[in-house]
Amino acid sequence: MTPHMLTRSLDRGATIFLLVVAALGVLIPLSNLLLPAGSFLQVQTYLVALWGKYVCYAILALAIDLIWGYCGILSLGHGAFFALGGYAMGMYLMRQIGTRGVYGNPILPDFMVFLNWQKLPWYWYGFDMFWFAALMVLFVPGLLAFCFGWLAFRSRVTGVYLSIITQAMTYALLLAFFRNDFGFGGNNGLTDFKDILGFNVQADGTRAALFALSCLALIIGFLICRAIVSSKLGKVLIAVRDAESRTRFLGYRVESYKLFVFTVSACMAGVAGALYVPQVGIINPSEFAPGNSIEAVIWVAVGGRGTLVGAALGAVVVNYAKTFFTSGVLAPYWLFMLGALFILVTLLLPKGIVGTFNAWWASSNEKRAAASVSAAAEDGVTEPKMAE
Amino acid sequence: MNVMDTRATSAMLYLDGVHVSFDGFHAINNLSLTLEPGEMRAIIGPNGAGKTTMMDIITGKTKPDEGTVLFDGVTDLTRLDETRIAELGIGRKFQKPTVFESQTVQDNLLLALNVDHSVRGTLFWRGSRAESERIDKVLETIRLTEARNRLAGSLSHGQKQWLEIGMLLAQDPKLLLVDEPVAGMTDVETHLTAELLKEINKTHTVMVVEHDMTFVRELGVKVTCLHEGTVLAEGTIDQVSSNERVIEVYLGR
Amino acid sequence: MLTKSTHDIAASFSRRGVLAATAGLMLGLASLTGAKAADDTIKVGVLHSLSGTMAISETTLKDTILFLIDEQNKKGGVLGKKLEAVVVDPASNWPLFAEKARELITKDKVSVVFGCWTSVSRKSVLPVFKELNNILFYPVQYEGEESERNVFYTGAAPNQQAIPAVDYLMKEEKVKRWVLAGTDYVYPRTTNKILEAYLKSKGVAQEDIMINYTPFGHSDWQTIVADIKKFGSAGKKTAVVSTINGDANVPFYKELGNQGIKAKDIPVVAFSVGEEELAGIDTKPLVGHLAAWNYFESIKTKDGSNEKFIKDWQTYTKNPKRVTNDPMEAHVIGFNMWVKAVEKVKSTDPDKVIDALPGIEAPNLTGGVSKMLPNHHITKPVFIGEIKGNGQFDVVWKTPGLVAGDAWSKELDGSKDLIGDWVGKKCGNFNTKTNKCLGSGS
Amino acid sequence: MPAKLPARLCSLLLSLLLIAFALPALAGPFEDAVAKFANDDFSDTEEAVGAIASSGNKLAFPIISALQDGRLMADPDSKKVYVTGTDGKSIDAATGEAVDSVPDSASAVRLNNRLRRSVDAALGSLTLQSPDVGTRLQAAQSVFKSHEEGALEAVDAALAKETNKSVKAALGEARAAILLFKSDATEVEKLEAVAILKTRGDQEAMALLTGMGDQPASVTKAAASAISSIQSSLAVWSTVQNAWYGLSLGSVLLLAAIGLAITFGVMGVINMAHGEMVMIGAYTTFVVQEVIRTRYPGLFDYSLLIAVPLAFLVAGAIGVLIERSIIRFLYGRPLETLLATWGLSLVLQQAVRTMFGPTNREVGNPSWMSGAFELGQITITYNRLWILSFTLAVFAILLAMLRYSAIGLEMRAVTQNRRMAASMGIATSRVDALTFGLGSGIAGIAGVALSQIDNVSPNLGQSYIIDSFMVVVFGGVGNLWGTLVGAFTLGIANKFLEPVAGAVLGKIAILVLIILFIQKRPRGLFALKGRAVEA
Repeated sequence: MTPHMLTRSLDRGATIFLLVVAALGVLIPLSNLLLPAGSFLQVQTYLVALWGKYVCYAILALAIDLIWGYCGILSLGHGAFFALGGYAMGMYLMRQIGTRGVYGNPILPDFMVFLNWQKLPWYWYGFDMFWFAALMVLFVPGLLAFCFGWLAFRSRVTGVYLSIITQAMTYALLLAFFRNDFGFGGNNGLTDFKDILGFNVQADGTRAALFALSCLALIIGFLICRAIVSSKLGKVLIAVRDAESRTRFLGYRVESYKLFVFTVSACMAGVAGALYVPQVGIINPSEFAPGNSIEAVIWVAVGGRGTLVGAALGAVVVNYAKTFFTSGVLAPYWLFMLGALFILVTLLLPKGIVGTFNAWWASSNEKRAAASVSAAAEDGVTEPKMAE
Repeated sequence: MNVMDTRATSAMLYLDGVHVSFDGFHAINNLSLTLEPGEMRAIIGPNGAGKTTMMDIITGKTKPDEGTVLFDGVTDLTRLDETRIAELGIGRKFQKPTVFESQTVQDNLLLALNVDHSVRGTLFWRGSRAESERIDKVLETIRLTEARNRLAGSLSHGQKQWLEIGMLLAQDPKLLLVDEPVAGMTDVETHLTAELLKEINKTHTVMVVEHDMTFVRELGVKVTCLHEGTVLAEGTIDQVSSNERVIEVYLGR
Repeated sequence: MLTKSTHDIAASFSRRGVLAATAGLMLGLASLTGAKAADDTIKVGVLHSLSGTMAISETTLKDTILFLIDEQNKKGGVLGKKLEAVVVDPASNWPLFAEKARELITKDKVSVVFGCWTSVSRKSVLPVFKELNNILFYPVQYEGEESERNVFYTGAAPNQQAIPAVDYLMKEEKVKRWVLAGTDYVYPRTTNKILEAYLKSKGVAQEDIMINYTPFGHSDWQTIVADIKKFGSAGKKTAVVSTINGDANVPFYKELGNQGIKAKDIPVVAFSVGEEELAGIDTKPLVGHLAAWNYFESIKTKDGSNEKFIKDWQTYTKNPKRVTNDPMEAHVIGFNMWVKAVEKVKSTDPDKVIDALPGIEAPNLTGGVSKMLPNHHITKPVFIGEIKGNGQFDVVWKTPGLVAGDAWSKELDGSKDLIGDWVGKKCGNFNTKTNKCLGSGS
Repeated sequence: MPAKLPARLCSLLLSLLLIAFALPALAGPFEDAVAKFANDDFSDTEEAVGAIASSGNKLAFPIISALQDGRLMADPDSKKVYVTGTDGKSIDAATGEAVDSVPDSASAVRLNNRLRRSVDAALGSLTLQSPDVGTRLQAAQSVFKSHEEGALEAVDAALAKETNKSVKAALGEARAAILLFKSDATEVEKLEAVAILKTRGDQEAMALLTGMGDQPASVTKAAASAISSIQSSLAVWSTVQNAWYGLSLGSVLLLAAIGLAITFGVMGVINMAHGEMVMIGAYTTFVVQEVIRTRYPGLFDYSLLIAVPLAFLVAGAIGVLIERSIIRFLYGRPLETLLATWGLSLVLQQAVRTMFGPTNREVGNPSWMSGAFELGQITITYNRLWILSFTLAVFAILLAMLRYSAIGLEMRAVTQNRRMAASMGIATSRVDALTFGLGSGIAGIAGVALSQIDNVSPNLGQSYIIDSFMVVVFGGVGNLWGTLVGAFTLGIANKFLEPVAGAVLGKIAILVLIILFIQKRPRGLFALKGRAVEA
């Protein structure tokens, strides 16, 4: 990223957002580690893990907002990229278990031992090295997105058709990963991780570090997204979103643009998944479920599509609500609330929280400005009149 | 099929024997048309005559079932897609004004400039003085300098028409296809638009589709009348408007 | 006009939305400090899905625990304190299981958790229970191959369900040819692996075993039922051993009935079909098909304990038709064992309770007494029931005594030398050949 | 099987008379055998059945048929056994004397599968000469299945008297089956038997031939050739069978997708709650059956006929409500519609879960939807056949309605050019509501049919929604015929892939193929072309 791209991408809202995330990323781990347990301001470890999960969801939401909010591509299969990134990380964590598995097999993960697998499948090679796994976290979702996007965008599959086939894609992957023969642990997925880069995944310090890393990833992801959308490429994306064929007639290769953001977005989702897995402790095919991807889209809608900050905020708000409402007496009504949220947001809050706030802010600014220049001439004079 | 001449045609645009049908409906039927470099041509014809479909064919949106479409004498347009055709230098204004409504007037023009259109190029783009000067010039031409920072969606209908023409100018194509530029404009605006097009024609080849006969007359150029996907008459406005068939199917008695 | 008014609503809504969000955040901050653990009650966590796909099975188990707590409190609670249930809804979402488990233990400070149904949900919460050192009672039959210090498995291990069922078919029905049909996930895979090895050890040839897997919620069984029919017409007595999961069973049985596969021709023995699942099917065409469980609602007991339990349960749920089933019984046993262990050590401290549990005995609902074993599994009787026309089972066979649950299957290469022993060896996966505790063991 | 009862009763009484006159009664061992029923032990019961069946006692048939129907009551205390007649009167099984009432301590003698087979075999040889053709045919078939040597005499005797052609053939097959396994049958007899089984040519015949054990060389050879000929004919039939399964699966897909073809295809509304409309239809069926069961049990066979219009109305009304309250605000914003209706689907699912409970609900099959018949070597189940016919009927009616009715005309007008239609005086918003209601109503009807083959649970809809969208997109949006062809193509492709790749891989393969197909033809199999579509 060149410096001018960085400066260009930071407006006031973006800066505030970055500062808040950075502050959380530093303060929460510090409070957890340094303050005595049980003190009023100490953040309990389970909350660190919980918020770490929210931050990963926020990254996923950013990824979705980049393509949906700015380029009009509604992917109902982004959970697939998230899950693939998660699996890549999960495979690394599985290999790290080594002889500490219940069967003590130094190479094979437990689920392979008890299903009588004799040797490690080829696609598990290399995952014992962190750098390789980290590369795969980006590469596998990116490659899938590239191939899928290359086919779909070149044939101009757009709008709801694209949404439906992305759903088919994640559904097919769901079925595939459920299959035990596939070699990813079937329905049980990958779990019982021990350590990451030599640190115990369950230690408070590791959790705090993972949380801080997730915040860092959110910051980087946000900066990348901002850099993209505030460049000229961002204007082209919006042009594609608003009038695709017009953009084409101006000589832009629309499919290349779509492919670019789709792939970037998939890689981001993969990173989110990779950070999510060690914090949650399990990756299983249900992450591929179409419902999950649709839910992720609603986070973006709640926060405000096309605002980036809103997407991240939406992910946190909705997931916080989910945590809150799935406990206690309200538990049976959680689905009612989630469903109602989908409906109300689309009907009453089409711009989402941040979008609406922005619009309100802008209009109140305008009013103030208008009040101060009330005597000025209307600027409609120069406009040609419309013939009806 | 046509046997192609060994020598390339001198025409800017050359259509010969073009057919296209949608589910059995012949939208374009053995259409042949030639546009010389530097020429401005007005296309008239009743609804469903195939005017817009013809533009779709030229710009690559629709592929003809058969026939030849050559650009600049050599390039076979039927094999290319919209982007490639736009890159070759064919610009198009749509029947319904199509601008990027959620972006400013200035950004609309910036997007239209014929500079590097690759993903890389736009990602690492930094504005240059030359570019902003060109945008300023176009803004002046289309009388939208005052509105440069307004969102295109907030413009009036006529302003959007002009902005779209402005985008064509920024694109600086060799051939401009202009579909109903004065629909919904006042008489004054119509007149100004005609002036603008004539100005543009000094440096570009232009094809204008229009219903407004006053406007067509004001352009004062060669007219082609289409009917049921084929050329009904061609000539000056007076020749065409006195043609029996044209009067019967289009102008009315 | 319309757009205008919705716009206004939207605008005002947003302000309220912002307020609500702020309020939510405040609440969140308040919850950061954690709920105060009341000293006058003992908290019991209930971790069963109340929404989503697994709600179909798990809701009943939540009610069961609430019922048991209610009964226990009527008797004066435990250690002079009342029990208090903390119910959460993991919504059939596996990562949410882990999150909720963490919340129950850290925030609500529960002393024990009763929960999970699917293996994956158990696997998902396992690290949490190990890390935070709490107790989970897991009430569902499962694939085995696990023995953890913090988990007590009150459902059947494969040797308490699958193997006796196959023995019954071999002995009573003279079955020679086997279809192992299951949903493609770990429980059927492992069970079928174990059964395959077991059948081969009994001299069944490879070509007399057909293994078939279907996706979750498979609903079109035409081809597979026809295949079974074909496989069954090779001149040898054939039976189907079904590990088909919940939702897919109804269409499977409907197809069987319609294609005219009668139990007397090709019997199907199922390990996941109980009273609750049969409530959704007209069972008349299915009479004679079998299920293997450690409990059936229809079992008559000499001391009337089952009859009384059913009556109390139906009174509690105010539904005279409410059925009971095997995982419910497992919770009853587990709950009573936990109460006894707590009373024995006079503390709810997990470490003490975990050490006290092995050896504890509690009556099961079929007239016997189950015992917690050092491997954290329990002893259970095994029953084979035939489906009756009224959706209940008729017990046609039972094991002479109680069968001890094996954590590690003797039929699998990887685990045949392993045992779980948390009393003597303090190890869940102890290799008897090498005399070593494998893995981390923790 | 209520319809068969009188016939069975009749035959029972008649054969009772026949046997009573033909055979003298024996005492002693028979009574001992009867008493064994009271032991509640399966092997004792089996011995008792064997002894009674071969006793020749006139009570043998009533006892064994009562055992089969669960009407044989045994008192473990007094060791007495009673037969309760279908008319409610009881007799003492050992003596045949009428008794006033069966003591309360008596319970029905229990059976297991092995016993059921012996009972069938015993009843088979006892009813070979029943006056009722159906009973005789059944008897011959159960003898064929059990092929016990003891029955040979009875079969021969019955064969001599038999006049009905199909019963005669069945008896011949039964005889062949017995002879094939009879160790002292001549080679000629056995060869004949093989020939007869070869003509029968089905899986059961093959089962007998493969499982016949050691035989003279010539018989083994003949059997081998018979087996291979049966196998090759069965292979052909299995293709037919797959095609039928494909059609049947296709009809289910079509049924689930037709409603969507209207709301999505015609109106362009992405209704993710479509599956829940199907679910509501299924629950309507459940409620209808529940009312019928408690109030008017006689109407049970008509329950589906009553449920169809009701499901249409209920789902349709909910559809109209949804359109009026949510969807109309979202026209032209398909992606938002998708999200809102997904939310709606969650609400509807949880609402049903709250109202009806999370567990499956029982929806029974009426008698005419149960069972199967054989067509050549394939089994066709009645419920699948009915669903296929029903689907095609719904499709035809819908097509006719859209084409010929006034509302159909209005619907087409509105979807083709809304503004024009409005200016011509069509109340477009009313038409929108009705169209959406129609689509939802049809989904409701689909629910009635699907309740016959699938779970009736809150999750019912979810399992069909993705498949339905695939069908509509594959077939081409806005084209009902496309949906029809799409559904059957996917159904058949799936069923031919399944035996090769397995159910899971088959399904994945279909999804991948659809994704690739959409690349090739972004607007489906039967896409509309031209400028209108783009607008």
